Amino acid sequence: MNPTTLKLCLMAVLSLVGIGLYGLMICRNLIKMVIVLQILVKAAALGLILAGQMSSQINLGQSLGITVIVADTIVAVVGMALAVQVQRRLGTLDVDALSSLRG
Amino acid sequence: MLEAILFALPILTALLAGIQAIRTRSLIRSALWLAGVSASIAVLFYMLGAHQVAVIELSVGAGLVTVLFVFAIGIAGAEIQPQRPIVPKTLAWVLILVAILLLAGFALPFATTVQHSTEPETTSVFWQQRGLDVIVQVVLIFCGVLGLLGVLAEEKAPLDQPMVDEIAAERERDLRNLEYQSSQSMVSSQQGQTR
Amino acid sequence: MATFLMLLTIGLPWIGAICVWWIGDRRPRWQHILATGFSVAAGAASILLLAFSSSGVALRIPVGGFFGDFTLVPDGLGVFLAVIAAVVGSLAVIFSVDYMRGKQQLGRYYALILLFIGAMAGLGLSGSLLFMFVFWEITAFCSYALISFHNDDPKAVAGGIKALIVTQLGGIGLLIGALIIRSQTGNYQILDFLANAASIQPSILNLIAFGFLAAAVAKSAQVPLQTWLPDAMEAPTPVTALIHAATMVNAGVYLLARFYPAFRDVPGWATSVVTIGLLSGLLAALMALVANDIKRCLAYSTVSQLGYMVYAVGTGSVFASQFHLLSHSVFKALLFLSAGAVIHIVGTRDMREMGGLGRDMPFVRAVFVIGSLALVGLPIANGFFSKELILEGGLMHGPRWAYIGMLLGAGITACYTLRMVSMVFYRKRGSVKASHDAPVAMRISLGTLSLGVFTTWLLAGAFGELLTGSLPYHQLQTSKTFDLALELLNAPATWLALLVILLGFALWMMHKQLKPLIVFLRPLSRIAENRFGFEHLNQGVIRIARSLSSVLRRTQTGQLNWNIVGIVGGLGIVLALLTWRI
Amino acid sequence: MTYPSFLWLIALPLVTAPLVYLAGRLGKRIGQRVLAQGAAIASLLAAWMPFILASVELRIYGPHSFAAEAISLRLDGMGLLLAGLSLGLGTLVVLFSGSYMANEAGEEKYYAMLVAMIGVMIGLGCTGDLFNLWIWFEAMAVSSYLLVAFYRDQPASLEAGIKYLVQSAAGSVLVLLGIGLVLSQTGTLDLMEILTIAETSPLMLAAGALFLIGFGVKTALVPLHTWLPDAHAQAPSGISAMLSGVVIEAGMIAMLRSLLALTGVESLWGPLLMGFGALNMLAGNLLAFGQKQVKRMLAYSSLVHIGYMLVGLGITFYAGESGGAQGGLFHMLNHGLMKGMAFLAAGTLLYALHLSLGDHKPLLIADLAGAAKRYPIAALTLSLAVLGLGGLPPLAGFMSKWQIFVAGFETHNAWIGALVAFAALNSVFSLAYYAPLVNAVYRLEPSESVLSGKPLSGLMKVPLIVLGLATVAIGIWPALLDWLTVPAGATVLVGLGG
Repeated sequence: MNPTTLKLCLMAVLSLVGIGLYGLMICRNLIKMVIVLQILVKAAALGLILAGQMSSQINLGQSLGITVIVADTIVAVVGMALAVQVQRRLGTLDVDALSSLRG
Repeated sequence: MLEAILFALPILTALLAGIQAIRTRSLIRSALWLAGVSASIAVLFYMLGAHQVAVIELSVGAGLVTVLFVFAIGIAGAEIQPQRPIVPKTLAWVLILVAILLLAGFALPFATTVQHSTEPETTSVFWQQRGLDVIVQVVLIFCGVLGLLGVLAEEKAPLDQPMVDEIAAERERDLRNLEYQSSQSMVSSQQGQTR
Repeated sequence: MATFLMLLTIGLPWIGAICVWWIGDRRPRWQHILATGFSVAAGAASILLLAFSSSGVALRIPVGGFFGDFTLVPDGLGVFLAVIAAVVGSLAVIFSVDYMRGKQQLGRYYALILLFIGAMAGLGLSGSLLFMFVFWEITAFCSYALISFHNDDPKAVAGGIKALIVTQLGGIGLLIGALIIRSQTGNYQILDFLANAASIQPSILNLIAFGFLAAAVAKSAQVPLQTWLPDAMEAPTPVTALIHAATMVNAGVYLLARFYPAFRDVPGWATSVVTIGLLSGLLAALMALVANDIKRCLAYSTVSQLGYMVYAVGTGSVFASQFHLLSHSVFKALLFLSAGAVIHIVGTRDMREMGGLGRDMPFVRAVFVIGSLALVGLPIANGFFSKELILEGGLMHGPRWAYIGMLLGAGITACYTLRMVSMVFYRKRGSVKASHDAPVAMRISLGTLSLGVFTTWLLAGAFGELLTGSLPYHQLQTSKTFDLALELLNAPATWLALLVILLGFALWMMHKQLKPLIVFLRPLSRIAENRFGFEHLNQGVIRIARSLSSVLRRTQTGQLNWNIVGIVGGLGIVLALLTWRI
Repeated sequence: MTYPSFLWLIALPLVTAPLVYLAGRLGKRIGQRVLAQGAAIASLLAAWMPFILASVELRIYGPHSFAAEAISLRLDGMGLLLAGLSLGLGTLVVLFSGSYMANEAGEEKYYAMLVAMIGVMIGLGCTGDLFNLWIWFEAMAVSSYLLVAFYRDQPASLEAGIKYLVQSAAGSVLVLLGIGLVLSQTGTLDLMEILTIAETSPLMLAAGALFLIGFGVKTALVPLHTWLPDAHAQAPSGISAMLSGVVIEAGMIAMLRSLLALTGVESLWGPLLMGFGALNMLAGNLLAFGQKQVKRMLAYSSLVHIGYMLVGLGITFYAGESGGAQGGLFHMLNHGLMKGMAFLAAGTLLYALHLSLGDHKPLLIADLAGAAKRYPIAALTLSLAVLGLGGLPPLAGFMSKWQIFVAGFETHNAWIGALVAFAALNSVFSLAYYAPLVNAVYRLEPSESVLSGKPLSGLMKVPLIVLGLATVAIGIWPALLDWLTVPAGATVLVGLGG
């Protein structure tokens, strides 16, 4: 693989991670935070595929990528379920309202 | 160079979609932008030669997850949030820039393709060589499903409107209590300091 | 045999502790009987142990790589400490039968006292630094738990926690010393360390010496860590007598005496020890002069007397310090217990409310006066001989300025003792009255102890033999009791000291005429009442911890976004730290 | 083909977890609510058999691995230690939960998840493959989300659950990035191979940092710890015991395994671990100081103890002697026992004073006043636990701290000596918040909640007594656990090439 492309892809991974972490710091809606987590997971999966590509073991990379996608889908589903439950019990999804545990 | 430009297209769309997913105020739109990220990443996967993952990403990432999100938003209601973030935006920017630039500094200049022993041509890596991953994944799915059941299962009837109000009122009371307590503790700590 | 007796001395009280706890608070009679039985048995075992003292390791149990061997060594110093703990302990337990009658949670009370007695004996007998530290900490724990025995009283709780934390802070010195010794000599055996001390690098030996000194200062309530002892007076009085007068506070002096041969030549060590002893001896005596709470007054006096012992170690008179330790445990236990009898009967600790109590409780008055004689250091009482021995040693081997200070201390001691006796038992009648004299069990322990005041000095010769016979690294100068007494009575220093003591008496007698002097001393007494500012220091540390804590608790915002900031920030910091490795 | 017994040890809880769930459903239908608990107990007791066999095998054959195609599972000291800890504490927690969870909906899910979580943690300790480690780690996280947010009607519990989920998911993404970097450079995921192949390069440094932070979220290193007090305080008490006693330790084992594979790359991991250790001790103590809720205070004290473990492990990483790691792992075991005991004892009191009355208020220290009179066992074990955590001898916590300190001084390094002194100072400081708890418990005047509390069932006391005896026994005879800690310490050394 072309080194320029490689660096471009790596930059893409890092930027996506940056966007994701930024989103986690900025977003106040719980469901949106779960969405942002998914962006992070995409970045990680891309990173793994890229790693497979870099070490010329694309199938290994694919295998890891699939596992990550499936596993983190489960996490997202549980997260969504929790968010929905929060909405039901508290009537809001705002992070700020969800800060009774402090100090 | 041409290859780089070819790659840059899906990358740029992915980044743009990601930014939009964060910026938009509507939850539904945000979920749809996520699907956009997913789709462009799937294209990228394909270009990188990871064909199976590309398919899975399209079906699971762009398809299933989006549907689930839309479903969840439907249940929870597309609440519009106050715009002002809790963490100052500048702080978030600075932190992200520092962390990501440092990471890039560590990774980018030194990233090269390394030729290792070639792997078997079969596509059986997933099912056979990494079979244990699959088994653990099954455990994980079991836990996830059980978790979903546990969180959502309703033995009482789902909430009807009065109960929501009641809980909201309770929350109001709690919050007021909390504020009162924190102001009290502030006062007492100040008193402690002046003493 | 020695092994068996040692195990009995440590083990009997602990078994007793478990039994008393197990029996439960529904059968208080049995609790009294069991506690008395076990403590007296331990006392008997410890006395028998005196006959078997030797310098060798009597019991060795390997515990495992990092923990070395658990050893018991029945040498003179250790056996002596064990005897004091077990004997005074059993007397305190007997006293408690009356003192604690009808109180709640007796199981906890007796179990902790018995646990303490066993641990104190173990502290003396252990030949391994690690296990010495273990016993050291157990005694600190028991002291804490007993000080705050009346948990409903916030003052008692605060006092207990303060005692625990201050002694533990000092304990860090012992811990670090022990760890350094292990890293230098490869094991924790005290005997090995004393044998090889000269071969350890001086700078490291320095660290050990001052670490141990810190531990001793905290445990023996010496300046500047003395503030916990007055606050420890919230404990039930038998506990005070046992732990905060007769035994645990002696552990610091014991530690210094035990390791004196190793640290003797460390530059500055002996001077620091002398200085600390002098400061404690003088300042605490001044504080005793202005205290109005009878137990606090006695507590300051304890600090002051411990100062004498520390001073003695510093001037090289190890024997004198241990001899004074013996006398002091007897007469101070007596004083505390008789004060306890007074408090138990009249229900207050404030001396200003007392007065003229002597007529109602002649027995208590008699024993209290006997104890005071010894505290002041008048002839025939044991305190006289040991204190004179210390002063003589100080005159011969120590610096002159310190000797003068200690002599002055003797005068102040006389002054505050007389003040105490007159305020409580003589003077005109105060606002409280005593309904009866001390009951039987109290009389037994008070009587035994006052007998001890007149007799323990006769043991000087035997005690000296015990020490010289079993301590391979200490160079002690001892002689027969008779010679010792004769020598003391012939020494001019003794007469000088007695003169100073008489001056001290006179000072109190004329305190009404000495108005100008008192006016002159008033600022000093005010400072003394504030405990020379050490209390402020203490409070300051607590305040800083509290405000730091509240600042840090504000960072726990509970808002998820801020939590993520923590993660990203952490990543940034670690990466930034790693950049200089590229 | 023969399977080594540790495979059974991993598989048994994982296979029986669904059965536990089914038994619970069945029990619900026929009105036998204890069926789920019974099944869980049976499953864990059955797992003890392979555990004993595995420990015997480890002693006879030394560390041995089982290759499942490309992924190797490996039983070594560290894996056995984690297995022993999670199995031991897990069994006691299941015993304890009988009456604690009796009034809650969805017991069968609770027990099934608990059994699955134990199995997952055993697997996590035994894996020899970097990516496999991640997926076990993720499975552990997923299995604990529901357990944290088990009181799904309680807003506070949901709040704790979702915070926990978001933060650990963010952490796990960082781990994945690290795995990607390692894979791209070495071309392999096997930890042993990585150790031999890996060369010093900035990419590997970045990977190490990502592992440290990614796993550090679960291990609760200080700036990343914010989820911990919420999750530990809001979970049902049995789960608090598991989270604090085993789960964060499992996170630490995962971190160790990944960092050990990179020791050839960089020598800075040791000082970094020690630095985080010092930070954890200080911040944890300050945060726990002045805390009024019992469970929250205990949660913060977990931070402090993580600090001690990190110091011990950091010493070994730095100096290459096994003592520090052995001490750190010994402390891990002891912390599991003592913190487990503390949370269970606090849990019995919480149950008796609040929960059994249908009240989800947090347990305050003031509520405990005078508890000793009505609940002597719970009061005694709670006191024992906190005093042991504070490092008073002769309780287990003292011995492991001592061992860490000894190892620190063995290095003859002044900085490490100062760090040990700092750790000892923190140990004393911690008494400032542990001691008032003990005092409160033994007050004579009971609080209102104690007066109105319900009596306790006998079965709840059994785990407390077992843990209390263990704490004292280990304190008196620390060599009792050498069969677990010595091989575990040796494992760390193997990674360091010693």
